[in-house]
Order: sequence, then C-alpha cells, then structure tokens
Amino acid sequence: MKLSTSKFLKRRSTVAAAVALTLVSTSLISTLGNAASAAAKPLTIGVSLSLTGDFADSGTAAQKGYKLWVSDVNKRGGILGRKVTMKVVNDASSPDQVVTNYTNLITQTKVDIVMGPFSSLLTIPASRVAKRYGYSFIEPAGGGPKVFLEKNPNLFFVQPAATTKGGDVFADYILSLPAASRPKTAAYVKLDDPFAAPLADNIKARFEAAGIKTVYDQTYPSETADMTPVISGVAAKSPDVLVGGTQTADAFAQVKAMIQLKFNPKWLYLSNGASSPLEFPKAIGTKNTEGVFTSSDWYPQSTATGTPAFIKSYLAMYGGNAELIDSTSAEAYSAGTLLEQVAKKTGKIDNATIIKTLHTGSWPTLVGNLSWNAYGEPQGSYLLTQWIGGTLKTVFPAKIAQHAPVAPKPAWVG
Amino acid sequence: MSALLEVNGLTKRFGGITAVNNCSFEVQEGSITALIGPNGSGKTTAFNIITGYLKADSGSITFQGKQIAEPNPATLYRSGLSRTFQQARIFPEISVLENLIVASGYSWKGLFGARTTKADRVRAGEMLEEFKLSALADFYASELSYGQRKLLEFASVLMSSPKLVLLDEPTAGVNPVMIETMERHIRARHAAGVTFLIVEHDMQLVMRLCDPVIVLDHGAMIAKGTPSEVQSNSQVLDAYLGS
Amino acid sequence: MSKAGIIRAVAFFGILGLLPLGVKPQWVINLLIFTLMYATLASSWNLIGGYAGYPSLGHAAFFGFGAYFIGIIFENNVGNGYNPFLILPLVGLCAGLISIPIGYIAMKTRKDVFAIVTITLLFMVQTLAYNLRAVTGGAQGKGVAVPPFAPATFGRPFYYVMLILLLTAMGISFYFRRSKIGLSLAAVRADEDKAHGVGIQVTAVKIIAFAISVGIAAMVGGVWGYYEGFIYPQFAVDPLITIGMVLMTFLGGRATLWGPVLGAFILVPAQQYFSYEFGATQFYLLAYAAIFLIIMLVLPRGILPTLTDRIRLKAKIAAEAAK
Amino acid sequence: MHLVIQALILGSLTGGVYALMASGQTLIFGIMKVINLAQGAFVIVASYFTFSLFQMTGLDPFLLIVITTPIMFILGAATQWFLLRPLRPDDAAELSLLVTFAVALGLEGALSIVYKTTLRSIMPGYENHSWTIWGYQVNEVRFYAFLLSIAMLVILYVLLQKTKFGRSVRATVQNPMAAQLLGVNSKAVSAFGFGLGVSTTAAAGAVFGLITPFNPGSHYDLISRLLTIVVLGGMGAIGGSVIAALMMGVGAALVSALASPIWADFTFFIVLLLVLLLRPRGLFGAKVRGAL
Repeated sequence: MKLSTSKFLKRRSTVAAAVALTLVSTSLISTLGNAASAAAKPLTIGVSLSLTGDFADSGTAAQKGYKLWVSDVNKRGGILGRKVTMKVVNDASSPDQVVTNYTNLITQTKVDIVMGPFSSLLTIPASRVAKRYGYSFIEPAGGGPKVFLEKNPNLFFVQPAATTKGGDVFADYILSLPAASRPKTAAYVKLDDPFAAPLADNIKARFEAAGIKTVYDQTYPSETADMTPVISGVAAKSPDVLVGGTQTADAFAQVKAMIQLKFNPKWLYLSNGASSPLEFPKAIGTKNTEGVFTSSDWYPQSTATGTPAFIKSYLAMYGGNAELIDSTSAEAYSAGTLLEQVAKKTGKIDNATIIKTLHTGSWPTLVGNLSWNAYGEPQGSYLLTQWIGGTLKTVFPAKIAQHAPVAPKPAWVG
Repeated sequence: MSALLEVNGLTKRFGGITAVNNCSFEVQEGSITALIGPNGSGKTTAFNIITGYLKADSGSITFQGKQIAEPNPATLYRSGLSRTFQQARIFPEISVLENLIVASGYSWKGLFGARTTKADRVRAGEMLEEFKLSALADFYASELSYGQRKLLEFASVLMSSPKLVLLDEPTAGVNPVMIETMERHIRARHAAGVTFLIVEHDMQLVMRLCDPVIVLDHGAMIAKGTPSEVQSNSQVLDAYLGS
Repeated sequence: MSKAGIIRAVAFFGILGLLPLGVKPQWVINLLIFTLMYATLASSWNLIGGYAGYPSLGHAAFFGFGAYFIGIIFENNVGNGYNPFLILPLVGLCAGLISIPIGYIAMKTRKDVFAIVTITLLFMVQTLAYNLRAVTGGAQGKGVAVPPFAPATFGRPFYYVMLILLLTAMGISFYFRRSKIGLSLAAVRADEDKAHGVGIQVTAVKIIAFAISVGIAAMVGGVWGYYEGFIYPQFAVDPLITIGMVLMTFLGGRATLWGPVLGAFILVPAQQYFSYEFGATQFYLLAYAAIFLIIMLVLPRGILPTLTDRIRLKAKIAAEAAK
Repeated sequence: MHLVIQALILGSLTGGVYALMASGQTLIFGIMKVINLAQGAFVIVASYFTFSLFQMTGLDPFLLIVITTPIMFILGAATQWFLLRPLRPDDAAELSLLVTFAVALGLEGALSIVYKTTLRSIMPGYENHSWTIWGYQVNEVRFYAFLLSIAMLVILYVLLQKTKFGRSVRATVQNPMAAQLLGVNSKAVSAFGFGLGVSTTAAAGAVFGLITPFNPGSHYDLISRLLTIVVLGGMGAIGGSVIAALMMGVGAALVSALASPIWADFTFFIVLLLVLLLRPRGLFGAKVRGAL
C-alpha cells in the first residue's frame, strides 16, 4: 500500500516536472522566436499499458522498464539533445481501449513515437493503428505467429525470437544429449493461448522427428484452476519429459498438481511462469523450483551488453534486489535503447528513419543482439535456463552456460 | 340449459398432499355458479387447472362441448374463458386504459399494429364507462385503490367478450360499497349472457347471487344445489365447522 | 410521435450525421464510434432486458458471433472496402434465426434463472470460439482484412454504419413502444402469468424481442470486428461487453427510448477518457464500482424515468392545487 | 481404470471445495432471492485475509477460519444492510445482480491496490501433501476441505431447522409479508442471513488459497462456477447445490483426465442446460418448504 502510494506520487511529480519543463521551454521559445528551437522540443513517446485488468502484472513491469529508460536517457542528455517525455496511458486490458489509446496518442496528443502495449493480445489492434498513421512500432510483448502474419513492416518485436520459438532451445538441449540418455517418451500439456500452445507444439515437432514418442498431448483452457485431473492423466502415462506450454498461474497450478500426485518427470520444462524470478518461488515454494527448466531472454545474471548498468539504475530507482527484476522490464527498457541507437547512428529521430534503419544490421540490447526480418520477427534464439539452488541459471547453449544442466530432476520437496 | 364447462375426475397432488381429489362438476350455461368450501379445499387449485395454469395429474375438462387437450391460459382466454385472481392482478406500469386494451385478445396482425387503435380506445372507453372508471383512464394502474384494481381486473377480462368468467374471490378485502358495486356489475353482465363460476367467502353474497352452489372439501365435491339446499346440508356444515 | 419527440430525434441524428464533416480529428471520431457502438448495443439490449424485463447476460455471445461472421468471410482481403458493411443485414438475420430456439429454451425459465442461463450460453460460445480452431482460429485469433480507407478519414465509414445501426435500433425501440408488441411486453414484464391469462402471445413476443435484440447486437459485433481488425475469443465474447450494455441501460433508464442512448453517451466517453488520462492508477476499478453503486442506490430506475416521474409528480400536485 | 478412480477421487475432493463455497451462495439465494455475484470476490477476500494473518501469526490456516469467519460475516451483513436493503422491492432481484457485481469489482479494486495483482499462495508447508492409499493420491487439504464443507452443511442445517433464527429465516423465505406480521424482523433476518452466507467464504477462502494460487481477479472464474452449481442444484436448495458441486467436480475431472480439459466446463454447461430444459427449477428445486 505504502509502496504503491509513493509510486503514484512519484509518478505525479515526474509528470508535473515534465509539464513544467515543457511550459518553460515553450514559453522561452515563443519569447525568443528562435527558429532553431525545434531541436529543443521534447521528444514525446506514447505507450499504452495494461495497468489494470487481466494483464496488469506484466503491464506494470513494463511501465517500470519504460520509465527507467526515460530517466536514464535524459540523464545521458536525451535523444539528439531533445529531452524524452513519455505518456503512459492505461488500456485496462481492453481491446477497445487500446485502439482508442493509440488513436488518441497519435491524433490527439500527437506524440512523436509510439511503442508497443502489454499484453501481447492487444498488440495487433494497436499495431494496425500505428501502421495506419505511418508510425514505427517497436513492441516488446506481442510475439505470436499472427503478429508477423500481419506483414507490418513498421513493427519490431524486442525479444530474441518469435515467442513461439521460445522452447526450441530446450529441444536443442534434449537433442544434444547422446541417444541413450535422451528421454523416450514425452507429454505435452498446453495452455490454449496464442503463445503457449504453439511453443509446446514446436518442441513436439522436433521431439517426434527425433523419435521421442508422444504419450500425452492436451490443451487446457485459461480458466482451468485445478490441474490435478490433467496431471493425473499425464502421470498415468509416466512420460520421461513433460513440456508445459504455460503462461503464469497455470504453470504454478501444474507444479502443485504434480507435487500432490507425486509425479516427478525426469525433465520438466515450463515455458512461462517458471521464468518469473519473483512469482515462481513464491507460488510453489523455493525448494520445489529445483531442476525446473524454462527459457529466458533476460535474467539478472545475463551477460548481455548493458545488464550491470541496467540493474544498477533499476535498483537505484525502485530498490529491491536484482533477483526480483522481471524480464518484462528489461524488454521494455531494450525497446527504448533501440531508439537511442537509431538516433545515434543516423542523427535523425523520426518514424521513417526508425523503420528504415532497424531493418538493417544487428542491434545490441539487454535481451541480446537483435535483427529482424521484413515483418519484425527477430532472428535470434532464447536461452535455456534452469532453477538451480533457488535461482535461474543459464544451462544451454553450453558456450555461455553458467552451470551444467541438472538431470534427472530432483524429487519434489512437497 | 346445457353444460358450458364440465370437469371430470380431476386430480392434482402436490408431493404428499392431494389438493384436488377425483373432482367432478359442471357449470350450466347462463348460470352464476358458486364454488365454495373451507380454506384448503382445493377451489383455487381447481381454478388454476381449469384455466391452464396447472397441469392435472388426471381427469378431463370440457369447455363448450370440446375437450381441452392441452390447457393453455392464453388459448382458453381467447376461446372465451376468462378468469380473475384473488390478489387483483393488473399491470401496474401501464395506464388503466391500456390495461383493458392489452386484454382484448388481439390477433397476430393486431400485435404488429398500433399500441392503441381508435377502435381499441372506443371499446375500452365503453368498458370504462360501464365500470365508472373513465376518469382514471390515463392513470397508471399502480395509482388505483385495491377495490378499483379489482374492478379493473374484472373489466379487463371482459374485453375478450368471454362466455364464461371465473372470479376468484371478487370481493375479498374490499369495502361494503365496493361489494355492492361488484355485485351489480356481475348481475349486469350475467343479464347480458355471460356465465360465471365464482369462488367466494362472503356467504351472504353467494346466497344472494348464485345458483347453483357447489361445495368442495378436501378436493372433492361434497354437495351441490340451490343456496338453501346447500345451507341445510349436514355434510357441508361438518366441513365448515368440524374436522 | 409528438412534436418535441420529432425535434429531438431530428436534432440528435442531424448533429451526429453532420459531425464528421466538420470534425476532423480521428480521435474524436474513434471515441464516437465506440460511443455509438454501445448506444446501439444498449438500445438493442433494452428491447429484451428493458421492455420484456428479461435481463440477458448473454448478448456478447451474439456480438461475438457477428464479429466472427465478418472475420471469417473477410479474413484474407476477400472483398474490400464497404463489402463487410453490406452483408451486415445477413449477419443480423442469421443471429436472429439462431436465437429463436435458444430464446425459446432460455425463456422457459424464470427471469433470474434466465440471466444465468444466458451467461452460461456466453461461456459456451466462448468455449466454442476457442475450440473450433479450424473455423475461428481458436486462441490464435482471427485477423480481419485491413480496411482500405484513407487514414485522415479512416473512421468515417465505421462511424456512419454505427449511426445507421443506432437509428435502426432506436427505430425498432420506437416501433415497439408504439405497437402492441410493446404493450404486450410491458404486460410480460409486470406479470407474465397474468399476461398468459389475458390471451397475450407471450412466448411469441418474447422471442421476437430477443431475436431482434441479438440480431442488432450481432451486426454491431460485425462492425466492431472489422474496425478492431483482429478477433480473439476472450474479447469478442466478453462478459464485460454485456455488462457495459446492461449498465448503460440501467443508468439511462430501462424501457425508455432515450435512456440507453443517454447512458452510453455518459459512460463510454467517461470510461475512455478516465482510462486514458487517469487509468494509470489502480483506483480505476474502485471508482468504476463506486459509480455503479451510486447509480443503483440513487437512481435505481435510471436517469430518465426518475426525471419524468418528478415532472409527473409536479404536474399532479399542480393539478390538485388547481382543483 | 486406475485413472478413472483417481479422477473420481480428485473430482469429489474438488467438488467438496465448491460445495463449501456454494452452500453460502445458495443460502443467500434461498433467503433473499438475491443472486450474489460477489460471492467469488468474498472468497478471494477471505483468501487474502487468511494469507495475511498466516504471514503475521504463523497460525495454521484452518485455525484462522475462527478469526476470519466473523470478519466475513460482518462484511456480508454490512453489504446487505447498506447496499441491498435500500433497493426497491419490485426490482430488487434485478438490481441486486448489478449491485453485487459492483461490490465484486470494488473488492477486486481494493485488493489490487493493497496486494497488487501478483499471484499468491498460502503455504503452511503441507499444502501439497497427499496420502497414498492403494496407489491413489488423496490431497490432504482438499480432504480437510471436504470434511469442512460437510461440517458447514451440518451447522447450516442445525441453524435453519433447530433454532429460532432458522424458523424466522424459513418463515421469511415462504412468506415475507406474513413473517413480518408474525413479528419476524425480516430486515434483520435478511442482513443476518446474508452475513451467514458470506461467512462461509471464510472457510472456502482459506481452502482456496491453499490449493490454488490466486490474485484479485480470480473471482471471475469462481463466480461462473458457483452460479451454475446453484442453478443446477435448484436455486435455494443447499442439499441440491452440494450434489451439483460434486457432479461438477467429478464430471470435470473425468472429462479432463479421460477426454480433454477444453471440453470439461462445456460438458457441465450442457448438463446444466439440459436440466433446465427438462426441469426449470433445477435438480432439487422442488417445492421445498425450508431452505434445506
């Protein structure tokens, strides 16, 4: 409670400061009638986030990342000497509101640049509005296949690869094992959403091609609170590896069900939810996290450029400790740094330049070196991480691993 | 005189209670038949079955010489069998005039036509005139007194020009003046050829108005006859006083 | 129609009809599109929820049906421009026909159970939208063809189509009030058993009201799908859409012609504006709940009926004083 | 076969948890004819209370029910007194739907300010323990919840059948006007009954927090299930809602384990619609004289 109030006040004061600054600078400009003053005009960036409703968690994490970047870039002197201001509006996880918000940001507030919303389900309607008005659309959240099928050349997804390819690195790891020690049977338990299920399906395709038998494959709807019946179905087949295409709560529910049913696969991969350094141990107990695989783009021990500086300024602004930083914050921060890099490279900051420039070359960010195809699909890959000793460690690819993969998975503590 | 309504072997059980028990009676055309009996003797249940609100467990009902296979309140009303309710059920949120029009049993074509046609207003106006309610025509029915509501309900079910009207305690809870008014209207309509079946607790009114009188007890008919015959029937006295 | 009524209607639709010619900013048009959308939805909900007193919580199922109808036919740039608008009547007709057996079953229950049956229907339709992947795209969603309208006037066609739908909904609402359908529905709302007893075609009028009501909701859904551009099951078949129409109808006044429209013109801009300007705080939900409660407790019958009652009361007092 | 029996066990235990939640909901409907859309939100509130009290005191969550029950009772009675009682009787049934929905939204909003939207779990250390009986897993917490819901039903039965309050309640259900004439203070009975119905969420909330990670938005999924249970069981029949809850639990578990989880709820909805079609009153909504 205290925290949220002070945060609220802090936000108010930054907004107030920004407004005051804008007023002062515009009045200065008008009195001097200086033609060159355009350069001093602040660069405004508009973002709509889901700060209430179903997607509020990642929305608030993204807000932290965006705000941190704005503060950092202004400390560095802004973009091309222009102070950066950001207008964050709430879409309450509603698709109508997200259309309204981007229309308003572009045609009413007339921001210079827009960046993507959270959640991913709101990305496509928002990206259509941005494209209509010729705005670039750097977005850290929507990475499902349909996003790229939109064939929107203005869009750039700020994660290492399409979300649905997040599990490929787990398949790489399993298939890198000598044939004798590979799992023989696999189960797939997938949440019915645009990202989780296709991700697990991608792994399944690779596994089946390599001869790992599918013994169970089911999709469950998002309102499934009780996973025990599903997991009892899995347990009856006793697969060697369980691939969970998960989002958040369902990942926790799957784990709880496995513990209750005393089912412990040799390998357990959960695509999302298990990658949350904060929530996962809280929801299932730190001891039970041991040995669970997941994939990440960013985590505190990441070796990507800028990570230490990012953590330092994050902790200075929000406190806490590095382990509690959500990767979503890093993704949002990375989206901002892309703008900085474009401006630095071209000396210009406008939508056409951003779109043209980002389509060539490779761009270092917190979530790795990014490059995109014509429709904004990033061409990299995720890292395989595993819960070892209560924290996430990179375990694959081997050349950047911090720890060897732990397999078979230790028993549940209960 | 022939039987306008015939009830044969009607039975209705609610759980363990038999509300109407193998009950048979008939209502002669042109009569004002009373249906009396102590509380819980099955009068209202019988009404509800006859008018299609309840399904009987067994038994048959014949109206105008035709057996009613699937009793349905709306169809029965349209074929000339009207009823009122004990609690004076009217539609409070529409006007008094509209309360009459809505009960006029309009056709499908009428359903899609104007809310109140000129013909509607004339007919309903005449009815209001007859019941001395003209001054209240544009009031919401909710603004009427209880007695006025009873009158309005009675007037409204006459809008379909029914052959037979079932009145469920027409004078319950109204003042003596209103009882007289009600009696006058019943007599006037009776004179115009309408048959009545009345459930009533006011014995004086029953004695004045009705012939024959049918007495129900425990869901079965125990007596039938002129008011005086029934009055002197020992079984009836037992039903009312004893058990 | 009374003279004042004609003036009101002509002024309202006249101003709204001419507005896009003078007002250029797309954000205004966008806001009005959503406002008109909810005004139409609320007006259509009012046909069954207001006039008949059957509080359907399942309208979003038909809204979603309309959205998918348009989404499926116009998925890959089949037809362009105005074609999706042209098949809207077909969308409405199909939804109306489908609703007949549904309404027949659902309205056999009591009114409070009806609310639950219809919300169950909503969840069933949502489940179908998720699971009939071959048709709906499932959780992956379904992209609708990008409308080829110029950015500067992009919203205009949607705006006018929504306006026409509102005119249709209000026209039907007006017709209901002026025909025996409305009279019959008023009787059904007050006392359905009694309505049976005076020969009203109860089942038929309820089904007519339900079918027309959801038919309009489906047409609105179709326009929404085209405008939004991308359809996900949880957004197209969303209980919040139903709640929106119910709340607006209650705010403005159930079983009135202008009430639902008034409710929408107050709530939609307020909601979108607050969400845009102040939504970044968690107090948003609390404020929403508070407004909701205040409406229910202070204006239980809605703004318009409360006002007309006051006027009627005053007139009555004046008339009595004159006596 | 093993799978079928395991699913039956899981389903009955889950059904027991829902029965616990639905008993209060049914009581409220039985007494006031109010469909309480906030019941799910009250469950979540109770989950958070239990969560916080457990964090502060370390006492067993089941023990904390003793503390949370009166709190939930007061919350419920206050909701009835301040928000539902003032409604006009003729459209109270419709309006109460909306009022309780607003209450649900308000509670959700308040919880997300205080607790954020992070998912929480109550973890006393045994929350995932199961007994293994002939190779079948029986989750301890769910088993306790099952016992608790039976206990709750017995308490409700005694309260309604054997006490003066119960007689007033039943009188109010059957004929509010007559009850009032006979000196029953039906306003107080309503507030008390609503409070009683909500107080059952204290136990339900503790159990829910133990078996599922929850956040302020979790009530949406709860309420749709509670509603269908109450309708299927026959509005107002507590015994019926228990059977409906068990049917739902077992049905969903069987469909999930043997067929596919995506059709689990759908199957239940179909059953519900069929029942309503054949028996609009619900399974046990016959001419019941009391609330039980």
